[in-house]
Amino acid sequence: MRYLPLTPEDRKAMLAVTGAASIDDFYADVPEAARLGGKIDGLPDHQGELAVERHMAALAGKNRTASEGRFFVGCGAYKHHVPATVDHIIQRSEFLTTYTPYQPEIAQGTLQTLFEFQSQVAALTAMDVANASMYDGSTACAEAALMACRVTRRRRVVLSGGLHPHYASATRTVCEAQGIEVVQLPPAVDGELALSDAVNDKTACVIGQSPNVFGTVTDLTPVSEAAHADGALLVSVFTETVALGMVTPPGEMGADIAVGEGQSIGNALNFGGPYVGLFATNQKHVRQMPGRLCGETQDADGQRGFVLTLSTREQHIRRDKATSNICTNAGLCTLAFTAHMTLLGDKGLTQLATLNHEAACLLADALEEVKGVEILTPRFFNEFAFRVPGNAEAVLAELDELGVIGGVRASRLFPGKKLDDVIIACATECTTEEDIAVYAEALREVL
Amino acid sequence: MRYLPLTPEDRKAMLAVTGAASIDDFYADVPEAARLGGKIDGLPDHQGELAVERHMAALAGKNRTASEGRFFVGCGAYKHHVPATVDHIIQRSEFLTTYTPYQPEIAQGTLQTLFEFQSQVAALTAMDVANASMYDGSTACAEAALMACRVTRRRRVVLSGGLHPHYASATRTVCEAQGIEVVQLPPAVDGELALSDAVNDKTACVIGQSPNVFGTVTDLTPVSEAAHADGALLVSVFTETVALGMVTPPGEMGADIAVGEGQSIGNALNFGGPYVGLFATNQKHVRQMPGRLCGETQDADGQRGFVLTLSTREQHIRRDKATSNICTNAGLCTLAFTAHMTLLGDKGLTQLATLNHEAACLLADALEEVKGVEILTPRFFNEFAFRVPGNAEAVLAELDELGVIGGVRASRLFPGKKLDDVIIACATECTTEEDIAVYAEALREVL
Amino acid sequence: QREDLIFETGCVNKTGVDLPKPKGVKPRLGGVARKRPTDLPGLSEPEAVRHYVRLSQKNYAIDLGLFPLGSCTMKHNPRLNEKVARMPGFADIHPLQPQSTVQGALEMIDQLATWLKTLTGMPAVAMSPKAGAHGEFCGMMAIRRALMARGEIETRTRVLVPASAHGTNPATAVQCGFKVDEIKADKRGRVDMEDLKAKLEDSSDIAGIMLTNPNTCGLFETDIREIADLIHAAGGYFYCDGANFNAIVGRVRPGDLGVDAMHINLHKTFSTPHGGGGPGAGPTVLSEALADYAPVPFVVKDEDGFHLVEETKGEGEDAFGRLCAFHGQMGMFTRALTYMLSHGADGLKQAAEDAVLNANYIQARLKKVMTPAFDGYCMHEALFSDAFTAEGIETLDIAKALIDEGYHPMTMYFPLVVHGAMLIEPTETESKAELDRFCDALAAIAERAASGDESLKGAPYLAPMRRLDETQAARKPVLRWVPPEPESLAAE
Amino acid sequence: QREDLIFETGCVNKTGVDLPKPKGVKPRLGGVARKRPTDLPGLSEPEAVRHYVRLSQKNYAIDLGLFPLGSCTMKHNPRLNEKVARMPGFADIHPLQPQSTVQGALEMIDQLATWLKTLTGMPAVAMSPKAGAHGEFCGMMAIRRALMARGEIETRTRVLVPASAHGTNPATAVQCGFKVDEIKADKRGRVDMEDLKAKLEDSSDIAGIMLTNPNTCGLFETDIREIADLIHAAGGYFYCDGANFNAIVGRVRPGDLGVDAMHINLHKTFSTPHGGGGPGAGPTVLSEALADYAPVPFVVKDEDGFHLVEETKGEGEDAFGRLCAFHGQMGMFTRALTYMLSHGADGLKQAAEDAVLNANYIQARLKKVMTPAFDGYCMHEALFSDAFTAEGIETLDIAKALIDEGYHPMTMYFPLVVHGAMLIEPTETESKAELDRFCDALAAIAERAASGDESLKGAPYLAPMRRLDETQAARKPVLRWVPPEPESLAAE
Repeated sequence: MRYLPLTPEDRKAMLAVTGAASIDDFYADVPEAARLGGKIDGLPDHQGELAVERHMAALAGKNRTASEGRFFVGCGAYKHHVPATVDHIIQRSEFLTTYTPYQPEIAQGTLQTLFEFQSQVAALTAMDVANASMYDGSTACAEAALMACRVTRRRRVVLSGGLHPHYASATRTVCEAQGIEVVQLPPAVDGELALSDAVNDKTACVIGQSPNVFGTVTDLTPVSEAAHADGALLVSVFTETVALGMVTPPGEMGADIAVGEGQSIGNALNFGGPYVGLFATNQKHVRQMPGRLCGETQDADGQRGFVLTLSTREQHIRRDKATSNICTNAGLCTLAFTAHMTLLGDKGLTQLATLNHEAACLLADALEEVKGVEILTPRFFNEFAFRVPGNAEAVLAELDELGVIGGVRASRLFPGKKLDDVIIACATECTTEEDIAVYAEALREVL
Repeated sequence: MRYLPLTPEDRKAMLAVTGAASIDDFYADVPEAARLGGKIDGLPDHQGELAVERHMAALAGKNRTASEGRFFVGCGAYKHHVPATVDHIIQRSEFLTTYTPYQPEIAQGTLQTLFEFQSQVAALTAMDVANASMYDGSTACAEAALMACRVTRRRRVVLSGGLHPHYASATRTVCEAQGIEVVQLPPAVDGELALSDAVNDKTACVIGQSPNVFGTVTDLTPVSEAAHADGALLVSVFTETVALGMVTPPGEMGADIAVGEGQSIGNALNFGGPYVGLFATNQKHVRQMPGRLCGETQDADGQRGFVLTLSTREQHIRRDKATSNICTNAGLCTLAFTAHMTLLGDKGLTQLATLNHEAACLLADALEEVKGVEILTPRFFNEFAFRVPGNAEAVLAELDELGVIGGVRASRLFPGKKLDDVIIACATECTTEEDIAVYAEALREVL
Repeated sequence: QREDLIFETGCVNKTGVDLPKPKGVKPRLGGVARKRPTDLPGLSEPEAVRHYVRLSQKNYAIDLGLFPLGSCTMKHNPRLNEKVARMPGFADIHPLQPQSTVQGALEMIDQLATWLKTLTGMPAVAMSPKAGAHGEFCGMMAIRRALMARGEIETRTRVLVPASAHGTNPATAVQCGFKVDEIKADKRGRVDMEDLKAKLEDSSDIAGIMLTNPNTCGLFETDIREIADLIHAAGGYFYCDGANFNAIVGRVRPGDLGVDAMHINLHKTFSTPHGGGGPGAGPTVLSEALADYAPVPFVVKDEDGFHLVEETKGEGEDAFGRLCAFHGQMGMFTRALTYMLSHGADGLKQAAEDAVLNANYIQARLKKVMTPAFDGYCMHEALFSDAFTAEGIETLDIAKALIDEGYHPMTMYFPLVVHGAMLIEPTETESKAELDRFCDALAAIAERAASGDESLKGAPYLAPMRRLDETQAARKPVLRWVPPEPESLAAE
Repeated sequence: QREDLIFETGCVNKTGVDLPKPKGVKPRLGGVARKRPTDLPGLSEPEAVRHYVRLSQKNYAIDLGLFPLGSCTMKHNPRLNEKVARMPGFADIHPLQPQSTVQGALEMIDQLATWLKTLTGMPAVAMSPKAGAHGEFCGMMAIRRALMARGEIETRTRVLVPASAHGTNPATAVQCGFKVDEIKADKRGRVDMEDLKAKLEDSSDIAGIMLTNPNTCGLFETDIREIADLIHAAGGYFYCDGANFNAIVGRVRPGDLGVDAMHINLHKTFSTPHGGGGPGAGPTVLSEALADYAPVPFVVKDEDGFHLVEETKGEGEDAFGRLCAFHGQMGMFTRALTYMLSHGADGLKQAAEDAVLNANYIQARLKKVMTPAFDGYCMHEALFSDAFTAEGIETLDIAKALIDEGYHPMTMYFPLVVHGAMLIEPTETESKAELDRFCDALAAIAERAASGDESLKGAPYLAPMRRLDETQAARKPVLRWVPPEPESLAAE
């Protein structure tokens, strides 16, 4: 087996050194009834690269990629172009195959990158500090709810009707476990506007999203003011990091915690994961923040260096008193994010955001021309909801046959919420004018 | 422009340091009539990655790859599986973006790899020493002819009828330039058998190939004996390195120079290049060998290290007295070869060779069953020639329509040589039993 | 050599991308436009490449040498896995595109699930947990839901956790609303059965146990079946921390040991890259008793093909909702399945055996100069205490001295039940020659530690940096780059 | 740290691949079977990866720092190029598969040819030369064929080559059957026009001239047009060595200077990776006078699409046959075209200008502490002599001292016309900050050299190895691994 360096002779010689008669001696503690006899039924034996690659390629070949044909799906994951350099960097052996940087003397590569990542996320969100990432945007959102409860010592969380329903569900899951009350506002294109009225003096936080799952961008300043007036926090969520190149960042709208999905920068769609959760807050709440943190320090020679820090918040030190059970960050995805963001810089990010917004505006313009279509999203960045006459699922299926993957039906995200005629469509820098024209034409044909 | 780090401000500041008023000052020596005005007509301006990648992908998409469908083309380039590890290694920044290892203190990575490469090629060919590679097999063959003339101080070279005609042509080109007589024997499946009779006491070398371009493997021992009897050298050529896992190597057949194409090990088909020319000879001829050589030595602390050596043969030292004008080797392709060969080892190479041979035998068995087909190659490794009733070009075109790329027509390699009804087909470890069955069935349908 | 931060070398007007010029379309942002730029520095592509390549060389990595991290399992990461994960058919598909267009992806998840269920002998698996600790959360939430279904969630709140457990175990139990009750280890390094039985005397509040097996001392829990029976008899569930599953694949099925839930760290057992701290993936296998309580989404198959069940109704009505957006760590799944197919059932078993052999070889070679924590053979990791060291030399010093010998330190001070613990896990992907070199190096350090060599306190000397001041970092945290004050600039 | 050879760590029974078992098919080798094994050692995949990754870290590379190699042009290698070259549609196609199945590949070659012809202002290009020197050979063979067509090949045998030329120029001329006649450089670092005219007084045997422009002193040949006219008037052809084309792209077209043939090193001007010595690619542009003498194969287009002319008949009847098997370095073509499209016509010109600006900046910054070889501005490389060094310190010592400062040495002792030459080419892909650091480092070394600091003789001190004994290597060459003698093993 190509991954196993021991030869039969090695095994024999090593067994002799251990004093064991056979490998079975090492498994002597296994209850006799649970010892497996021969080989495991139902699973094949080892195969060479060619065979494995063919097997996997055959599975991959059964999927339609976002780069084939016309593709307008967003709602929490976005098709962007990632520079080839990014993949080169994350495939460096020294980044790919290294460990969590607990030994800072031989992990400065990872640590300095994390420090740059934290600094980038803080700058991007206009927050004071960011952690070294969470699993993804949805778990970051859930952790934000728990953190708000710790900070405020309250146990009521209000979710906007514009919050991505998967984020809402993940948040409900963790709150349920701890008996935290969750108030879910009904889905609405403009859902964030209702948050101010839902806050009360028992509320730990309100969670709003901008751009929200319908694409609506909202100034959350009034919400943060209302929340703060009642002693609650504002958690501001975003699923499309590129938007921050163009829209008001959470920190400038009074957010206390900003969380989001960083996939758009540096990371492929990957059918949903791995992604990279961004998590930022203000200085005063740092010690209540979950997740890894990298900080600056000096070595014995006085050289600047970086270490993981504030680990007294974490499970491996605090055990049952930890802020979270998390013991992973999104390592490589973080690196991809940082490398891509470094290539972009403010100039590139702004330009990228503008291209996205323009593509979405042109798409909206084109679809609006189609008879029966009603654009529902009042203000948007790169995606928006629209109503079609009839059933969105059927419309999307027909579009599919014409080579257009036209977006996400709202009923998939909000089942049973009477949104059967709503489609959420997204355009990015990858969307061409031809793509848009084809979509409009196909929709015209279908409706 | 993303590859240019200077900002407009940098340029201004730097110009000031140089004392130049503008960049034009640096080009003041250009004759006025030859100074270009504005932009170059007919060429587009810079584009982003996405646009360039789409352009290139569109071109790539117009080609049929060897991995799609049934593919039986060989004759000097072979479809093999290359382990993913190999590409990882050659994409290491430190290998990919480094220079010729003239500064050995900071190039031991490249140098030790070259030393391993030379050692592998020598072991594989059963020759004493190998150089650090040539451009490809064909130019290695041409250089071997020149070297034989230097060694023997004679000016007559005999090419077998089984030598790959591109190799023969490249050899004729270099010989023509130096007024060396080239005797080309007529194409023949068994062409190497005629070499013994063609040698005389004016002959510098005879060049035979095994497996030859028709796939025939031949014991060249009688040829080397005949050559040596007349004071000539035997140059033994191979285009399929994998064959050396199974057939008698040049060194055991009395070859004085062994040259070959190393593409099969570690390198993709690449539509013909870059490939890696292997070149090996015996100890006594080392100083007449062209190309780079890496040798072992010690550093000032007595540590073993490696350097480029015997450069007094080379053009940058010897100028017009050099053994060759070559100042490149196949660097990265060499590394790919070495990494792949290291993964194989004797055990893997032997197994790989056996799989290739078995696939070709099964293909021959299957095609032989097709009425009208006559297998022409008496002894072969992984490819063979066969005769079809009628025109091979037409037969191949019809096979193509059935999804089978059935091989190379001999008339493409030997135009005007009355081989219009001959096809040379190849099978490798990538060829499945189904591929073979489909080919036989398609051929039956076509004939 | 110091590598400057991008904030020190880059500038906001520089970029390493070329994008088409905007067209000047009328915006629809509704006034929620960014008012000032972001201060994010850009670098040209050559500068960015060099920055990160240089930084990378400051890291140690499995591709450079042995990583003897007990309990963390740093093994070879095959590059075929990376290649497969990047196939556009896996990497370039969207989690919300129509299911008819991702049948291969769903089939892939289903195949991986089949391997996991077969290897563990468990009937169900939840695929969406994003890392090991997330898998723990998934398993404990399933237990929570099962207790709810039994109407006992209010009363059954106590979870037993051995003192030797990973920190995630107690943290997870608390996150799921349980109380932690610690069980002692006995002098064999296993669960103290007397203590366990005492803790179960009043079992009416028992929700379950969280146990690692093989345990964090690198030992197989001899009484595992009895423990399972006791917990089940007490009305609780058995959560097994699967961090060490790699030691027993193909030799033991957790399902045969009475386990109700177990997460599997794909990077530990199935070689997805550790990546400097993630991303992970922690699919969680479940027993019949818990299978109905798995979260959405999950994949089912019928005659029309594969489907993703995304709503908590019908089949998934007892599920506790979502752990996260979408369907889990697809990019890790492709790598893990590729690894499984490469190894096959035979190779996975051989890998487990080689891992155990390598650890026992290290234990045998080092026991003369270091103090094994427990008698007898170990599983896939060898555990030593610091009993052999001279006064004043501690585990940390030995670990840092290993850096100067070209190795990453072993796991230190864990498990907590052994004084100055050193936990060494070589994995199956080390050759005998490499193990011998490592043992020689560590033995030499151990002898220096035994003789009280004070120079160990200063190690490492040869790393990219000397020992870093972690106290300073925590006391006054600097967690992001801030521009230097104009004054301090002037003072320079 | 020493890295053992694969022959010392591997063994013939170990392999890093898994292949299906042979079926036992009856062989058809006809008895020409290998009689003994090959002695090729194998390594498992983890061992092989670690071996080559460790080795790689002993290399310096452009991704790690500036490579000031005059005349060798080490610039940033974009990773997009690597990605494109690996697209299966380019990498996984066979040179002999039917032309109808490779239309995209032929179109790609045609597009690259168009760029090359347009940028050089030349009407034709031969694509198959595999490297710069091979391109020289191609160009000189075309001249040879042209002279044959004129019936003058027997009489026109003399090729003029400046003393400053690359070694390949005289070597190529000789390989093509010509005699070399060296022309002096004048004190401006250009061709000595008096000497040239003297050499042309009897011009009946003149085949041509091989001239590098910008020349190897980093200077534009001021009299280039006059030289071309003189050579043409003498009945000869003008071969221009295109190694330095990168300095003038978009500013000057060689076709406007009277050039008849010029090779283009794709790695120097169009950023294909140097790869530690190759592979290269040296397409050779040709004037109207030589276009008919290009080798086969070449690509033509008609209404049916693209075709490869592979035979020397019809259109190619004057061609000299093949330079090599197949159609040239396709894998390098894809990279070069990707680079061209990325830069565009505007970017390529800017790149040339930045390369020249960077070199002049270095010259300006260093001229106080080092001795510029010639007065005035340079093109893309700055040339210094060793006049400033103290007795006993030579160019080599300065170069090796640069290694300790974290840089690859500059080009040394070339061109031959300058004593102790140091030729520095930064390229356009270095930032001002990087140039400043480099100049500071080199200036400090230069000052030590001027003051006679003897410690320079021992440099490098900080590299993976100290100075290597090249004399020993050449005196008793060890060119391959040989197993240690059993005696010496016993003696150890």
